[in-house]
Amino acid sequence: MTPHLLAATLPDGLTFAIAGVIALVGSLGVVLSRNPVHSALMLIMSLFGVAVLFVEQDAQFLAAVQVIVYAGAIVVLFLFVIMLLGVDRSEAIATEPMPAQRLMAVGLGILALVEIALLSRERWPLGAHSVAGKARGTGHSNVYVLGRSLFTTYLLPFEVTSALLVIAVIGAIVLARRPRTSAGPTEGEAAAAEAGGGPLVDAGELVGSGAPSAERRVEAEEALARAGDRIGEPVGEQEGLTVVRRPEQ
Amino acid sequence: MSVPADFYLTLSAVMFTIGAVGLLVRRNVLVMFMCVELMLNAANLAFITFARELNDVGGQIAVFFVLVVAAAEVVVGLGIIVAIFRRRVGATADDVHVLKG
Amino acid sequence: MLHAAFLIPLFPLVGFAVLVVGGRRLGNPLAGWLATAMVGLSFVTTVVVFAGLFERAPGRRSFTQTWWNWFSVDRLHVSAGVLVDPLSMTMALFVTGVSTLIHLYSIGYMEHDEQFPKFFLYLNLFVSSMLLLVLGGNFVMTFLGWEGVGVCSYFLIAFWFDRPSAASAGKKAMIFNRIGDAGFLLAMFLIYERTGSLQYQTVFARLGHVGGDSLVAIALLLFLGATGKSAQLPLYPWLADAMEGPTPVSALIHAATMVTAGVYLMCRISPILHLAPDAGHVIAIIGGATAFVGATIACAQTDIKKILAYSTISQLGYMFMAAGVGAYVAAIFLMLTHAFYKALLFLGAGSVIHAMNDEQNTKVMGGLRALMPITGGTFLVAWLAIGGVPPFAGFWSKGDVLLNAWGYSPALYVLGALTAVLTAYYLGRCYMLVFSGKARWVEARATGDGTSRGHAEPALEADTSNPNVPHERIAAPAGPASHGRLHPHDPGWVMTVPLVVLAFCSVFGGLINLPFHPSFVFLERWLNPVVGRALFNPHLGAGSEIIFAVIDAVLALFGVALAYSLWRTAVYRREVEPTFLERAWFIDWSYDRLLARNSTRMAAFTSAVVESRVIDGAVNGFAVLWRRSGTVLRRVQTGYVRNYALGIMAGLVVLLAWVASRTFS
Amino acid sequence: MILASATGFAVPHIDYTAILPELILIGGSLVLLAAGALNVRHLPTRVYSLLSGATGVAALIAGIVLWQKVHGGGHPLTAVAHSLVIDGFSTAFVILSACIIIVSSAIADGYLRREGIAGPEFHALALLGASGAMLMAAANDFIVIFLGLEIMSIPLYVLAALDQRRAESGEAGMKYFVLGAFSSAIFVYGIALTYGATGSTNLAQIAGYLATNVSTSNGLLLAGAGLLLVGFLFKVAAVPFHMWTPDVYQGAPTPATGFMAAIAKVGGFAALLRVFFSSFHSLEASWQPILWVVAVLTLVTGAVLGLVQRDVKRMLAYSSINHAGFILLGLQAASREGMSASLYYVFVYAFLVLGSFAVITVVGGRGDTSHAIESYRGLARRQPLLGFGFAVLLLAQAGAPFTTGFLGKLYVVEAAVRSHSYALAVIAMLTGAVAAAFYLRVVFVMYSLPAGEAAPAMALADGGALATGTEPAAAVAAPAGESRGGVLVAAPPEAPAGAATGAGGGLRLRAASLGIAPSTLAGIAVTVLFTLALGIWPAPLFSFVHAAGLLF
Repeated sequence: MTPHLLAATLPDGLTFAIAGVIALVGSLGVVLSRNPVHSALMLIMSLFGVAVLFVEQDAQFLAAVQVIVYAGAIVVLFLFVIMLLGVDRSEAIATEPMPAQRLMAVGLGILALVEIALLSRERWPLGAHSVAGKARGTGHSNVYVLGRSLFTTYLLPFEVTSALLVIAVIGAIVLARRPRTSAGPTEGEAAAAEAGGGPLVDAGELVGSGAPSAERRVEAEEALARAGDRIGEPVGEQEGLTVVRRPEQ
Repeated sequence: MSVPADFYLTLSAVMFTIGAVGLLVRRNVLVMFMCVELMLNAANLAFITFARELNDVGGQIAVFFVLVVAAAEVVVGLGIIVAIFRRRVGATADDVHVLKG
Repeated sequence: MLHAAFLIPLFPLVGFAVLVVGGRRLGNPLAGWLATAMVGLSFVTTVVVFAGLFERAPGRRSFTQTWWNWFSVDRLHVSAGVLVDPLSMTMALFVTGVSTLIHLYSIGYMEHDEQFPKFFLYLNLFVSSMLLLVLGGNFVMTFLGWEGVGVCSYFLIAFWFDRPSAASAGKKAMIFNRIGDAGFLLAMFLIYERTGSLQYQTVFARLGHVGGDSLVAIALLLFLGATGKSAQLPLYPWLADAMEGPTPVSALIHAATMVTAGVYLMCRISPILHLAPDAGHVIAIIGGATAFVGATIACAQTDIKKILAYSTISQLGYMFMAAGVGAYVAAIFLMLTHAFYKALLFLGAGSVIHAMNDEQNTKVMGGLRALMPITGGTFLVAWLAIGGVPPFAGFWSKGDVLLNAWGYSPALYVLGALTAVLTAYYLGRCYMLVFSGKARWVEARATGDGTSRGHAEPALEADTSNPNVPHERIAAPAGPASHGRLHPHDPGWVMTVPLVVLAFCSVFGGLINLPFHPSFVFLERWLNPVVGRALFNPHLGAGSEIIFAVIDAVLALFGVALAYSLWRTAVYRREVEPTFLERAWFIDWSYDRLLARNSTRMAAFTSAVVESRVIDGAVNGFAVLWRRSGTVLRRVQTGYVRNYALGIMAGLVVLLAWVASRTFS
Repeated sequence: MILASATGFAVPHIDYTAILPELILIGGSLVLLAAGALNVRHLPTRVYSLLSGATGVAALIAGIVLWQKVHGGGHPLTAVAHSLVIDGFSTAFVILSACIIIVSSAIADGYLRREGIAGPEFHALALLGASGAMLMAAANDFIVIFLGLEIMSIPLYVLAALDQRRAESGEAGMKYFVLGAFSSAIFVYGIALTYGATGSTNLAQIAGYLATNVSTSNGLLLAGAGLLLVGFLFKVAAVPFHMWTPDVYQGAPTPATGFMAAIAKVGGFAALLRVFFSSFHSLEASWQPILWVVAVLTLVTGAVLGLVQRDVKRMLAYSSINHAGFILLGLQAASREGMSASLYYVFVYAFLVLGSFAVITVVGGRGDTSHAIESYRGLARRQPLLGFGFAVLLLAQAGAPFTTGFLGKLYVVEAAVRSHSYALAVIAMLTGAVAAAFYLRVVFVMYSLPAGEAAPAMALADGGALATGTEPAAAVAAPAGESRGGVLVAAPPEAPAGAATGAGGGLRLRAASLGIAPSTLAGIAVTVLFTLALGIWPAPLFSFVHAAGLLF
């Protein structure tokens, strides 16, 4: 017999249906929203839907983590970055510079879905039961069971995640640091760079601080030329140019 | 009686595919990255469902680690994105294709 | 005495090591003398070992010396060591002998080169590798030597690497050789797969369990390796370009030793060829065809070294013909005698080039016999020897090959006989143009017409303005005003002694394997323990042998006479120098035309993605084909990250589709 | 302890020697960071490099101790609640990772000083990345593999994007990151499906389950295995999951590229070999044909596209794809010899690629930009030792005899022939020949004259060009960033030829010289010596690899 949604009790079935629809709509929303901010909000919606499904399947702790960590921290980080980069404007997603790409993407997506569904036609879970320990029926809460498992069977992975967090910290420091534009800057230069304001001022700082030399000027011009690739608002451009002209005065 | 696993798993597969297709069709690199999060979520849903079905705590633990990894990945990924795009207008991945051939 | 075998390749290697460390300090000419001494010591050792082997009974003339266990892969145990048997010792003897002479000659020839120690360092390394090749006790050792000589050959072809033509010739040699090497490697894998060993004796002992098809495949793959190394059709064009190297290199590597490695390999695997007659067929036909094509091309070349290069290709074809037929003794016999007279020809050419201030065009030489008596005389001997005029060495060795060819297939004999006539003819033409007639170089220099008409390869024209051409400073500076001061003369003793010794060998070399009576065939009896079982027997009586000898002599004399009558006085005879032959049957040209040009057109068509540099260096079709697919394929690499992700997704879908198809079938 | 007993927790026994190499690397990175944080910009770069190298040495020693331990033991040990398995195989990769860290620290040192990149971050990230590769090699659980994969990959994303002055670096980082995250997501989904099909994420338990339960319809498992394979093949840059490779290799800072190429192959292949040889051994009939096709595509794409590149860095990226194909050859053979061969190849390749990118680092010059093949014109004349070293490394990659590269190719092809994959062996050989063409092109360019130079008399053109790195390199090695960055150049054309022949006399140092830091030179020398010495005398490495394979 094929399993049927109606076979479930009404509250369970209803919860699944509503949360599932929320998760699906959220997922589609992420892909289809023109504005990245909307995408992020849709992602939260989807995550909430999934969190409900977690609760529905006796994973209460993870549902909480999902909401707190994912929706609360990760997506907020996304939103911060969107605001920081100032890319919160709508994107013309109706136009596609590579039409074949979109067509093939959707085609491949459908194919992949069909294949995964086909491959798991029979009852999905097949494996041995409770290999790592029972999740239910132990007489303990979900948090207890998870915590116990983490500190015994999964002790090593748990400890190893610390390395991951160290990496995240270093990565964030390295990447967020303002690039130094010349080899071996003096302390003063570095400090000036650290204190610098808008992005395009970099090019000027090279010239402005320290002794103006021909080599530095060339580098500054190169930096400006590079900056020219990504000219933003005209104000920024003007700012950059005025700073560069300084040593010539 | 609760909802059969098939429904959860089908939902998970659909979300996974939506995420994958989204990564392929969107040009905004932040949205592409959100699509990756969708895919990870789909995997998490599958883990939880299998865990329930097998009455095994291993699947839930796996979700825990996937969450940690996702967090670390997001920090570094957003760092890279900020490093590149803070001097550009927009965050369109298509604009970044100096390297090719 | 046999235990000294390890010293044979060791001496040149020591020379190499010493020159690496202190070559520049030793300087010129001490470095050269050291290198020569090392090869000489190696020669002496070889003689000693040879004598030791000779003392043994014919059935016991095989000795394996294992140095160390080199590596073991599963069942495969490869040891570093040598196999001393009549075949390897014959090769070692002539390799060390000829090498010693050419080393000696080089001391004089390279006298004024700034890279003098480096040259000898490469030469010593070459000799060591070559000895490893011939003495190696298993396929892997032989292959190592095989690659080693290839690398040395490349370094020496491109020795004057600041000339673009030399660098490109080196590259060409490397590419053609790599194709052949792939064949060799595959053959090794197949041999190991089938027999579980790579040790010659073990492999040959286990051949009975190997299927016929596998044997043919092994033999043909090894032959592919040999065609690359020995410049046979269709992988021959590199040898003509290899003449960019210094002349002693041409003499040693591209005439006497390295290029004969392919023939040696064929003789070494004679037990395999014996069981795979189909492969022998192919080898004989390709050998015969190469012999003929090479000889025809040589008839219309004007560059003295190119004539000799195509002659070498042709003679190698002869040897392969013999090996394919199964006449291994004839192949080795021809190889030995050929080494003598071809080295002599090259060294003679070197002396001429030296004397003519780096001029290589025969059309502007002439009249040198009186000025350079020793060179002229020895060159004459070499001509008659290679032409097969009795009683010189070539007469006997070539006769032996032709005799076997007749027994195998009369068609092959006709091809060989035609080639024999052409050989006597084109070297006669060369000799006449260089040594007799008027001294054309005087007037050519006077009119400033140094290089005459339509030369196929401008790169090979004498480039007197290039300061890197050696000997520039010893002769008078180039230019129209200076030709009066060009005084060709015989070189010093270090260069003439090798000429004389080689001339002696060219005259009497035939004595080692005279026909007519079983007691004269020394070489055959000596080699019998190695190749005896596989040897082809043409079943001809002594009477017919004599008839064939007479026919051979007539053919040779006909060629000589033809050359004499046509070229004694004339310089230009368009009718016998068709462009078709001068441009080497347009084979290089068609490689270029058919493959490179098409890709040029395509490059124009896709100019947005393809740069003109894409066809840069597309000297042969192989590279062009790969390149062309590369330029098409690289368009997939668009630089868009979404495209890349699409690639991953497509791979995923295909992979899952395959998995699904397996699950539901 | 009190807490543990009160709650009934039995904390698993932790065998610290088993995880010592990883601990040392992670601890080393923390020490580096602490040193950096406490001495803001006061410590010179070489101190960090030294610390990093010392950490690598310590890890190497720990690895060797571990090797001695497992070498004697009969069956493999598992450590920390069966999360890790300590056997010859994992220990071999631990040792290799430690070697990579040592060499890479030496090479990066010169680069960091030349480019004025202060601070410990480069080394700290490299150390953490290497610890990730070690974890992948030793993992006995998919969760650990996944964590190891991320610990290895995330530092590599950052390293790729490290050079913020070049737009290409950022682009490389972004591409690597987006695609890496995509492949990780696929990988995780693969773990989920495998978990559903077998009930466990533990490799040993999966193997046990598959050995005892013969499922009539194992579609779910196959789908999971397929998705896992995609994740692995992405890491090792196999076609069609390779497309990030050329862009990332080209864009990333050169020493980071070398490190990335070496360590990603190590981690990726270690886990791939273990998972597919142990857990999914019973599915062999399904994955072998897939790997056949992937290997062919990888071999051909790498060779063909490498041929049309003019940027040496990009060319080597394609060459690394071609090498990945060769390594897959051993995996595809699905035999013990195949595994040993792949292991050997990974060892050999790691050193080759480190050395090659070290030379590229040097030639790249300040700003790390001159990577066009024209930059190499005449290199062997200006820098005989460097040119010779690079020639050796390239020839080894082309598979020239007397080098480790030749033996590596020999072993994998031999394994393929043994498993009757003749067509694959032939294709591999052919692509090897094609790839040789582009390696040789670089060698030729190096040994030809610089364009426009009127062929002056060369002072260094004799046997010195063939001397190995052990030769006194005084004239060649000099501190970076200084004008005396020792380059011996030809005497100027107007000088008399004779003046140039005296050692040192009449030589002029070119202003735009390549500075080679001694540490970088030492790194290159180590890789070249490794390549040559073990090419001529391969028995030690081979027996090591063989033992590692047997103890699997």
